[in-house]
Amino acid sequence: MLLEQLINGLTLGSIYAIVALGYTLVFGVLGIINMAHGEIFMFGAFMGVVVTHTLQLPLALAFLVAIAVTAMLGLFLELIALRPLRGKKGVSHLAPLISTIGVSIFLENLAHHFFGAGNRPFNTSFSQLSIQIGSVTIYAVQLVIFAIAILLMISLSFWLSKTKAGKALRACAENLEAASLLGVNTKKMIMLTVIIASVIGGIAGVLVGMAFNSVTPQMGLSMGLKGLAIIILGGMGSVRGAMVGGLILGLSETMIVVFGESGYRDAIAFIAIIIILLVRPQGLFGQPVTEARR
Amino acid sequence: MLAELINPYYLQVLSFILINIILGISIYITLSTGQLSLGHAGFMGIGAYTSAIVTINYDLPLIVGILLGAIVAGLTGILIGLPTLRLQGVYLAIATLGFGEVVRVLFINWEGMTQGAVGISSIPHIGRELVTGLRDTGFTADMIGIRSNQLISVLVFLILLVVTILLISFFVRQHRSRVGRAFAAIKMDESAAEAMGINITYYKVLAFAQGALVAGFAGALYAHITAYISPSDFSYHRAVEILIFAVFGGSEVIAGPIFGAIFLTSMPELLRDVSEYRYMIYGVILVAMMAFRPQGLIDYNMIHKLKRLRKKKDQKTIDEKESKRHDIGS
Amino acid sequence: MILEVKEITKKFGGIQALTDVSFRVNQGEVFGLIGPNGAGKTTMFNIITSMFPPTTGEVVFIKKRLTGKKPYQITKEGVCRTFQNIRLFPDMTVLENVTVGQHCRTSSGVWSGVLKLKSQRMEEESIKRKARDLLRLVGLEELEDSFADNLAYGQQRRLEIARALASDPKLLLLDEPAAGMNEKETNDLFELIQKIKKLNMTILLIEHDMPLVMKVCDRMAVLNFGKKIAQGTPEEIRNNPAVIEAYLGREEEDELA
Amino acid sequence: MGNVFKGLLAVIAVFTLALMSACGGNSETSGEQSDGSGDGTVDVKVGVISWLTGAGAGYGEAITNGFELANTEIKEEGKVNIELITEDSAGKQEQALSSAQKLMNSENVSMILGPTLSTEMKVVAPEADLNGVPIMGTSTTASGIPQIGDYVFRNSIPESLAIPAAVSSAVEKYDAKKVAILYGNDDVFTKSGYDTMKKVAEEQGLEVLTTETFQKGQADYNAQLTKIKDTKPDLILCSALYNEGAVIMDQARKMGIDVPFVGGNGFNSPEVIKIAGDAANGLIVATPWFGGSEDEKVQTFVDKYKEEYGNEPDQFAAQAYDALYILADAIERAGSDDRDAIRDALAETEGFEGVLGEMSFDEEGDIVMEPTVLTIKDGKFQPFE
Repeated sequence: MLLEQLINGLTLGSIYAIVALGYTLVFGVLGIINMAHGEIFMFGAFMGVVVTHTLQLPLALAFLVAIAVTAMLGLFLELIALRPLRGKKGVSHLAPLISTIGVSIFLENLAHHFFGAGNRPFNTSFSQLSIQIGSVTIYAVQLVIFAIAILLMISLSFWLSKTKAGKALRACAENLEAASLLGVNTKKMIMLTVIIASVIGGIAGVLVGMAFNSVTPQMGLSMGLKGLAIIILGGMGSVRGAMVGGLILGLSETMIVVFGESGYRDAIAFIAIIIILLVRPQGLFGQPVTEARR
Repeated sequence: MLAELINPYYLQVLSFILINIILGISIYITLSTGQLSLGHAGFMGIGAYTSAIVTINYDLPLIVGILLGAIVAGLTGILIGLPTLRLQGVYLAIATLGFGEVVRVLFINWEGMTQGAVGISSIPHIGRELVTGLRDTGFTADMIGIRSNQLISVLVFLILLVVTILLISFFVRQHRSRVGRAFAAIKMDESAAEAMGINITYYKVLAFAQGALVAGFAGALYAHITAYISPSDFSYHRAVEILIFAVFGGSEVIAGPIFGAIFLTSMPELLRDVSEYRYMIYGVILVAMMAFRPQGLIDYNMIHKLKRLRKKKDQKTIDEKESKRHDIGS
Repeated sequence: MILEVKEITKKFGGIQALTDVSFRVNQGEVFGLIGPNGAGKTTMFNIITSMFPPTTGEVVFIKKRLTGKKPYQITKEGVCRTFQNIRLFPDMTVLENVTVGQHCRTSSGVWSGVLKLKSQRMEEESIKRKARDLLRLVGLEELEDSFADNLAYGQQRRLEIARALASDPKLLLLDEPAAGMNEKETNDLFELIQKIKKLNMTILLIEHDMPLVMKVCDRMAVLNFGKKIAQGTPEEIRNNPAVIEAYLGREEEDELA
Repeated sequence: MGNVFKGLLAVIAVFTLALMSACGGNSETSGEQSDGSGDGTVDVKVGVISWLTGAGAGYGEAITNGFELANTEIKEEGKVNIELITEDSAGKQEQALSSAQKLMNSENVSMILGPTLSTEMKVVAPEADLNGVPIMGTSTTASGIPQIGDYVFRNSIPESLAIPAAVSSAVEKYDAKKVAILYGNDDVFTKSGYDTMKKVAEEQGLEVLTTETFQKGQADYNAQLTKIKDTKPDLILCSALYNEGAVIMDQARKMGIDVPFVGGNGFNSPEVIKIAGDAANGLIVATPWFGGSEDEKVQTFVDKYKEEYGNEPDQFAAQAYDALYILADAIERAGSDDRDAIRDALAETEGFEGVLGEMSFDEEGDIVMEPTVLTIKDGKFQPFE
């Protein structure tokens, strides 16, 4: 049983990690916590429902549609909620946080109107595929999720450190003004960041739909808060931190069910937030804030 | 005559508006030192649960329960505020969000005290308790020609009104005192404030605790007006709703959150069609305010201009009087 | 001797911003701290006011160790500063800015403020009176109701000085008060500093405007690349070869103008 | 600032006065009673509080449809003339309470139907009871509601009635001895359901192998289900709303858990089959409402409802439909729109035949009826035998 639970934990953790990657990317470059990320994730999941269930089209198409729609949402998020605040005099650093909270409420209720409050099924034959090893059943979906999580992390790390666009992005993360002086088109890079982060969220949405067959407008909030907890745990802006933090949270949520109080499962993430912020505010893999930046 | 004038429906709506004004004030105080809290629903819940539990289980008088609720929430505010003060900006916001959720999960799981998700019902109602108390002294609603439910609504409304006015005047006076100037200085420039000799830790914890105390107070009042509370009343959505009062109305001057609470609470009541899109509108408000008027509708400038306008007017009337006197004299 | 800076060293990561810097400031004098950009002057101010701690070394003010204290405690001890990049409270009026400066010399708390006790009302009266006096001193008495944000640049500089004076400092730290000022404003500033000096105050001054420095300072220290390269009267500094070297090496920046 | 503050006070004062005088116009004194028009029909104003906007608007719609359909029929019969005045609560306690005050004081209704949620009911009912306005819930199943006061009724069967029926039928049929319990601990309905389950399991001498919880918005139940699977129960008692319940069954079946699930009333919805498909087979619930029944009354109702609103009536529509008939019956017996007379007549309701079956109120005002135990078999709800 423990082995099965381990697999459950890893699957959940991988999904958390993918969601957290989107947060960490935006924070790393813009220094902003995108509170609407969970809702963009939720829209990705609903796109999967619309394609596979309502329109009865193949799963691959669901990914494409989800990517397209979440990319659009990312674009709108940047244009409507983030860009107008950038570089404006007298705007506090809390403004983007509040603004993205606004977007998240809007999207959640938009989903209520479009899709209703209820749970939507997500039927694909793919989610039935499984392999039996001894007494343990492993589903193809679980393997796919794990693989995608690893793949995303590796390609994101590679892209950031090796490609020209990635380097430009990191330059933006270091210092927006300096990057712009060095000839980096920061506007474009920021937009790219937000869109990539949103697309990652969208992919995660489809994966969750596949794995758990459960899609509701409320899922964005709970997943979003978990993702938030993870980047704080792993360190804001750290790709590795998002991955490790995701797995830690997924495994510990599973283990608390195994060993005791499933009622406190939701609280783990938040207790983790508070403890880590007090003990090690930069997170497990984050850079401590240097004094000079005060 | 009186019986026809008093309609419990309108008084009920006004009572909820007043509670929301108090909640708006609570977030305003925290914001007035530049700290964003997403945990005010948690403080509100602590106030509500504390007061409900002590009045039901230990038979304490309502007023003691409500004050105790506020105090426990305020103490929690200090406990949370002290360590989290090292955190700045978004980190503080996220930590308080985490706090709010932990509080909610605690209400759900601590069944012995809170009865879990089922919630606490039959909480003593401020108005009903008062009317019962009055009856013992021989005073009944018929004596002034109204029904007892009218009397209840009137009493609840009046108590809330008095309490709200006291709170507003408390914080208006504080704002104009040395403490208020310290708050404002910290909000505008923390390091400059510290360089000017302001103990920022003390004032930030003070503001945080005051905000928590007032939120807890509002929560306790809420519990004794609805007579029923459950953990879902104090969720993340409530925290955001409280925040919107200040973001929309304005967080620079106390009139801001008050206006925000009045407008946003009465809006769905006045325009029932709006109710359907209420939360979408909230979302749009947050985004639009940040883009176009991050300080909220009512800000320093507006107040300043109003003040000047009035000064001018006063000046004018004085001038007119002067000239009149001259006319008479000549 | 009012201030003693003892062997201060400050490292930021790998960068050595200050190395073993020591100097003493005497009661009642205007002491200049000069040097090319990036020499570590503002870092020295930040260490004196404890905005951040030194890596090694200590600062002593009238026999009390300042190092390790919090910035607000240092203000209370009697050291107050202005900022290179003006940091007024933008949404407060001119008068309010100066009243905030008196924070550490006043005491009324939440309750006395809310209940408007007699002591509090009297305190408020005296705060206002003193603030207006200071505004008159710096020549801003006409503008007390304007928002600090709306003042002209030179006025903001003077307001910052008034705000710092409001905390009754024994030692006033001025960080490039003449930066961005035209000739007339600089002259006014010179007169203001003279007036302040007459109030029996000691001034530690960072300034790039050499004519002003030479005119106003009694003594000065010169920093270059985080090290003190010279100290003395304006006359001594003017003729110090190390100083000439340091400045001539960067003549294109016109530092000695 | 001082002037601003005074200005603010003035605004509040004006606001209050305006609202107070606004109500002066339309409030009627409560003493006035209309004993109906001369031809023997009784005119009654009935207030409805329902969740019509927001996340749960679907419930409110079904409920108000049920009321309207019943009201058209009752009007045709011509014995009582009910005017329904509907208010939206948006699922929020504050708004429900304001709505109730409006209905009781501005509209001067004789009776209130609703609100939709038990949480709202717990806030509204004490106020109605205090004002002497009878109030009947049609969808409020949490425990303790009719006990709030003499004027509080409900015709929706509580979980304390539904769950024991379902559990005992299932235990009998499968000869179950060991059960596992899974419930949502952050929701008032599912938590009440769990309390009943625990009690029933004790009473029936069942061994509870493990008790697991989940929370709203959770998508992954694998951890809890793996643990449950490992204990090898004969039955799984699952107190969940159908949204979560369907997903739980789906994940359980995938995992290879094939024992039957016993659920509460909240689990009972055709949506379960829509969401979970074949995985829904083996769900056992007890419900007041079975649309597939051959009873003639039921079939006419289903046909009429379908014709009017285009979809099958669910239990919320059916309960609302019956509630208005029960009320009409009581009003007819009371013979006036007097609140107390209606309350007394309601309390005397005995053996009323509706689409849900035979209904009575006990002395507390709670419904007394036999729930039907249903199971999902071959992708359809069928009577459980």
